[in-house]
Amino acid sequence: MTQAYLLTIIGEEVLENVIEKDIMALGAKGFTVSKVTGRSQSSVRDNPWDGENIRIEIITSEEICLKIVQHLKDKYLERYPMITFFHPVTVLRMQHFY
Amino acid sequence: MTQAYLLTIIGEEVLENVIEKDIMALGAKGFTVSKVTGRSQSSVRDNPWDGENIRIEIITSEEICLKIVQHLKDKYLERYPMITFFHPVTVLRMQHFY
Amino acid sequence: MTQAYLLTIIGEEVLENVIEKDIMALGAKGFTVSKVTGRSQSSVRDNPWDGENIRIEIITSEEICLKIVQHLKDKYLERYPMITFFHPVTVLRMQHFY
Amino acid sequence: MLASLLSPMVLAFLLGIAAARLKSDLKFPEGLYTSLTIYLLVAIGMKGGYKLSLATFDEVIYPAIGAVSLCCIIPLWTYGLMRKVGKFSVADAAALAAHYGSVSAVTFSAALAFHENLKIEVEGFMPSMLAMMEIPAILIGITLARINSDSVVEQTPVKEVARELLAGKSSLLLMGFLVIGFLAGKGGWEQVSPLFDVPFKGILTLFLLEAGLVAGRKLSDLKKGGVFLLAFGIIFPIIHATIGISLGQLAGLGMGGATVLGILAASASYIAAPAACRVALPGANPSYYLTSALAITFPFNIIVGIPIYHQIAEMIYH
Amino acid sequence: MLASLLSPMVLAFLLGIAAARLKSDLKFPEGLYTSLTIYLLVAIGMKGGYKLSLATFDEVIYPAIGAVSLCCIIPLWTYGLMRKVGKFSVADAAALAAHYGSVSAVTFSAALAFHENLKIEVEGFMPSMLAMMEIPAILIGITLARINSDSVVEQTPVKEVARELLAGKSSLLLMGFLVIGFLAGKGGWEQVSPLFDVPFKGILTLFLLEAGLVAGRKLSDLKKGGVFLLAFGIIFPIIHATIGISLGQLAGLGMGGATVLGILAASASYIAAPAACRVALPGANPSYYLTSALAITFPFNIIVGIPIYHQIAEMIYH
Amino acid sequence: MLASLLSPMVLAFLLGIAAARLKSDLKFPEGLYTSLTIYLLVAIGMKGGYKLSLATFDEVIYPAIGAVSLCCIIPLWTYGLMRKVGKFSVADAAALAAHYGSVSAVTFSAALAFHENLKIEVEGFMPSMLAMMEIPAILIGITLARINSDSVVEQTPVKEVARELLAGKSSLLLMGFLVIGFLAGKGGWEQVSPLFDVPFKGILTLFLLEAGLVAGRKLSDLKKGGVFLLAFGIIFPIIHATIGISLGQLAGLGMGGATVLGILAASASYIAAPAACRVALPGANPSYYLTSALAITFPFNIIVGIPIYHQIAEMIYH
Ligand SMILES: Nc1ncnc2c1ncn2[C@@H]1O[C@H](COP(=O)(O)O)[C@@H](O)[C@H]1O
Ligand SMILES: Nc1ncnc2c1ncn2[C@@H]1O[C@H](COP(=O)(O)O)[C@@H](O)[C@H]1O
Ligand SMILES: Nc1ncnc2c1ncn2[C@@H]1O[C@H](COP(=O)(O)O)[C@@H](O)[C@H]1O
Ligand code: NA
Ligand code: NA
Ligand code: NA
Repeated sequence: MTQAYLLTIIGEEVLENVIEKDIMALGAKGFTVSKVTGRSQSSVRDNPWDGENIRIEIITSEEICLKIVQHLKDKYLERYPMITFFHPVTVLRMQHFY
Repeated sequence: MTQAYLLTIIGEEVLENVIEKDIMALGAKGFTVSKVTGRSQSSVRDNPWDGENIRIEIITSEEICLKIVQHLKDKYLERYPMITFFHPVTVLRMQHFY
Repeated sequence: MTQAYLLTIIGEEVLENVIEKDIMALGAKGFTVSKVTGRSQSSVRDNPWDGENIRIEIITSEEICLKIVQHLKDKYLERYPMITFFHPVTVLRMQHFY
Repeated sequence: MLASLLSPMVLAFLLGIAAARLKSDLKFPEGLYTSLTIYLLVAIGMKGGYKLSLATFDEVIYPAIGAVSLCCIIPLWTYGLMRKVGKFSVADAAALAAHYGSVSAVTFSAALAFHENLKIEVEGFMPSMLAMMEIPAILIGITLARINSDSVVEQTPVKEVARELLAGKSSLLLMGFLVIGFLAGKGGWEQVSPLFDVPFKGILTLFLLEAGLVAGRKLSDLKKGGVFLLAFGIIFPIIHATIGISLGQLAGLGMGGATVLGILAASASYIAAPAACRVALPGANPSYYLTSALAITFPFNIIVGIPIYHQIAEMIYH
Repeated sequence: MLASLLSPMVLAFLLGIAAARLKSDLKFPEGLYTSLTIYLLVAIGMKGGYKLSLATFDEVIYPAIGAVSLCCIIPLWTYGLMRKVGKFSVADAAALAAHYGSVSAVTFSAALAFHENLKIEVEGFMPSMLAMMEIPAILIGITLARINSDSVVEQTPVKEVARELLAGKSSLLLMGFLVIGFLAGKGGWEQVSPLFDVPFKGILTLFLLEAGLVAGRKLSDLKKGGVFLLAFGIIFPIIHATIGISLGQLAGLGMGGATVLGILAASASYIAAPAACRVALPGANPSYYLTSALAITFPFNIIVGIPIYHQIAEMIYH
Repeated sequence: MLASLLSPMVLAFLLGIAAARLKSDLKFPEGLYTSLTIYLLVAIGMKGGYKLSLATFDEVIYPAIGAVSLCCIIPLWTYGLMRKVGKFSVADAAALAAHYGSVSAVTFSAALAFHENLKIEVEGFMPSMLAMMEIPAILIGITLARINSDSVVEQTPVKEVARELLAGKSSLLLMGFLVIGFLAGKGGWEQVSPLFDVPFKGILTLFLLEAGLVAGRKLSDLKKGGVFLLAFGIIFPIIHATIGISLGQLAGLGMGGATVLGILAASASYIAAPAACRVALPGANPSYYLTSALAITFPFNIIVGIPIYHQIAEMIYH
């Protein structure tokens, strides 16, 4: 059992494909996606007309996690409704993730 | 990058609107919702007849997190099938969350 | 408020029932399930033909968490596309969970 | 009676129960369940509204009075019985009163299909009775709980609960499309009847398959309800149906219409009432009201109740 | 006009708005919304393709030129107006131009249903106009933003954006099934018309109920758009419709076809344009374009616009 | 043959493949996919059961023996070939045997639609052959793996696997509605045929659009399967079809029925078999069995296989 990072990205559904391509290019070995809705002071994302959100979760090393976070910051965070956060988790079979 | 809290609430779908109103009133700046099902020793929540669950996730400060937890405890936890838990996460753009 | 563990399992939908039975037998008091899709270097699980994934989340004690992880390792991890990870969370009403 | 048992609707329901008992992995996607529900409510409402536009005030008013009386009285005696004889808590008794006083749109649909198969005419405005009978009993049940409980935890005023019920999806769709069907008239009805009328029984068949899946899973909960609830869930619908049929005859309905009124009285709500009770009566245990409504009364009505009520109506009318 | 207001489609839309205002818990499952959208696009495309196979090149070419001209010019003046008079940012003005230059398949469907009810003939190949008018304006809007903005953040080349739009679900389904309907001809059409033609208006009724739910929620955003957007969202469709009808007459369409062309010009996109703008113009604020397209122009067109444009066509043609 | 290629079903499948190649964002919601699957199985079963109620025992018994023989023999030689010539692992060979021995309900539906378009009669009880042919091969495949593998990791007894397969959603719906259709007879069939018969080809068109989307994405995996799998996925269906047609003739079926039996033999399962193999043969690599079943054999059958088998039947019968 090893320590890894679970990085979560919540953002617009329409960006799913580009984000996935980006994170794989930055070194992630896999990801898990779920459909979510959400609201914040600046966004209403809970119906198909306004659009809904996806949550992308990536288990990876601290280094790649920070690289992805930096990339999201540069490319998306200021321009799209999107949030991202991470925290350490314990994983099995670490070779699976980085 | 700052430390914040990710608070998760899992409870009955029919309560979605009231809980959302409550947490925004207590100072949360946004939330994310997903549909889930679940089971425990006292609840079967995995079909539309019994009703299903929602998971509400809120990223916020420790202070507001604890305030919401206290509120949930007073108003819902003893009376509805509901669980809540939280843990620290690292976030970007902290002004977004509190 | 007590410390507990949040254990997450991401794996194939078709295994949902057997995994649920296993974890309840190992002492979990409840669980929450959501539908997810995912991809890794060895699996494409984002359409109903290939099959999709489920995420099972269990809040439990460290001891039962480790017992479940060991069981997953023995029975599933090498043979099915599946990942599992855990981290500590703060919960209310600990008697609810173990 | 055998003919009724062999209708695709009833057989699909039985197949659903069997699948659940066999632990089949058959499961309807949640969106399909909700879509079928929306379809049934819209279709019932729209057709009922159109038929209502063809009826006269005099035809409708007495059945309406009968219908509303039924759903005001049923929760009262159900509550009393549950408290006194069943020894249930205030919240549980009130929830059961709400469920049995209210009505089931699917049982209603099955009743219409049953009569159509036997070519017995049913007054076209009966869906308006369904719409009227949905909410009052739920409000009465909730009010009973508040009056009788010293520890009223839920502070939402009854007025607010009433507003929520009226805007609740089942009554909104039913009443909304009653009005739409009424206003749109024949021309409107013909535009949408290929969707809302022609495939209706097929959709109902799918819905009952799903209902059977859930009812079958709930059968194992029967023991939680106990013998009392089992007896109640079968005997009371028969009593309610008999009263409903008699009231229907008094109100001038034909035998078909009266039987359907009886079936409405006999049926227990499974959309509006559970949702309202979760919010307004959290102290009530869903095992009781869902088990009895869904695993006892609903299957009983669908499988043997409807033909029995038809026999009772035959006796009353002839 | 009253007859149009009382169609099940319009009434369902109004019911949806009412439900949203009453804060009803009625909500369509996300899968149902997407399924209805797929159905409408497939059905429109398939029928249009079949009808196109019956038309001659000469009949179609002039209306096609008219249609494409319309959706190239509308975004240009919309952009200019938004920048000069509305004082909107480059991104917001470009997004509004894209939305109003493009078209709404649902408004189109409502227009067809309106004409069918009045038994006014509409050229069967009009869905091909819908298909042609969907994308150009969106590309023009995005190009306007790139030309006029010094800080072009989004580097995706316009060619790539065009490819994505063509492969985007709405145009892919519409154009794909136009081709399928064209190739499959009468034999093919008869195989699928029980699904894609017969229940069409019923499905449209359900879709408009859902559209009303969203439009009703957006009404509270109207003030965010301001008086200018409100006036624009009502006045410009009338102007666009008038131009469209006149062009349609010039191009040799009958009154029905010309009215539908006008309605296409008057309508604003709500599937393809928002999706494209989210990706290509993230700086544009959805409050502006979604509010005006969905909460102003769409309801206006559905409820009173279509009958008004019909009156205008009556005046132009007689 | 061209007529078959130009049917809306085949064209929709091709459009789906094209959309996938163009990386379109078109995607069916998961609930819609499951709903369409449920519809197809229920509709096939119900109609087949009704038709079976019209047939005599003598008509059905020989085709049934032929059908069951086919699906017992096909997995045996498929397994042998895969092990000896293909050099696949025990688990992979067994999984391929299970898939090719079992059948595809959608290919079956396409075959029925093909014959209907050509106005060639097909025995109405053929869906009961589909139902009988679904499960045996899967059990044989799994048993082969257990016998031949020293490291049998999966301990579930074959009896338990058989129970799970019988209660699995596809066979439960198919067999359940065969029985329902049989019992409900003509009266029952007429109640539900507006949903389960009339729009069937339209629904199939939508389903094949979705199937094309997935097949198109899988095309890029073709190389993973290698030339051997590609050849196998095309040549063996032709051989199986020829055997099936001959057996059908022997069993007294008309040309239409025999062709459909051949198509069943030629088709590979894509609902029941993959689900069962995931659980019972986790060591088998889905890239092999899903790629060959879904990206090779399925498209081949839908697009050119069915017309070819029809030609073969013409030759055998004339
Ligand atoms: N404080 C928060 N807690 C949880 N989720 C949030 C929070 N703020 C925003 N989100 C999610 O992130 C999405 C985009 O947020 P924003 O960038 O604030 O518009 C929202 O639609 C929510 O789903
Ligand atoms: N130990 C647990 N781990 C994860 N989720 C749980 C657990 N216990 C309960 N839940 C979730 O919380 C919901 C309400 O739980 P309860 O209040 O125990 O009936 C359940 O339906 C589950 O979705
Ligand atoms: N690095 C990762 N981060 C997040 N989810 C993952 C990761 N790797 C795999 N998964 C999820 O776990 C499933 C099974 O993974 P695998 O065993 O790698 O095929 C995938 O389909 C994903 O949903
Ligand atoms: Na009742
Ligand atoms: Na326009
Ligand atoms: Na086969």
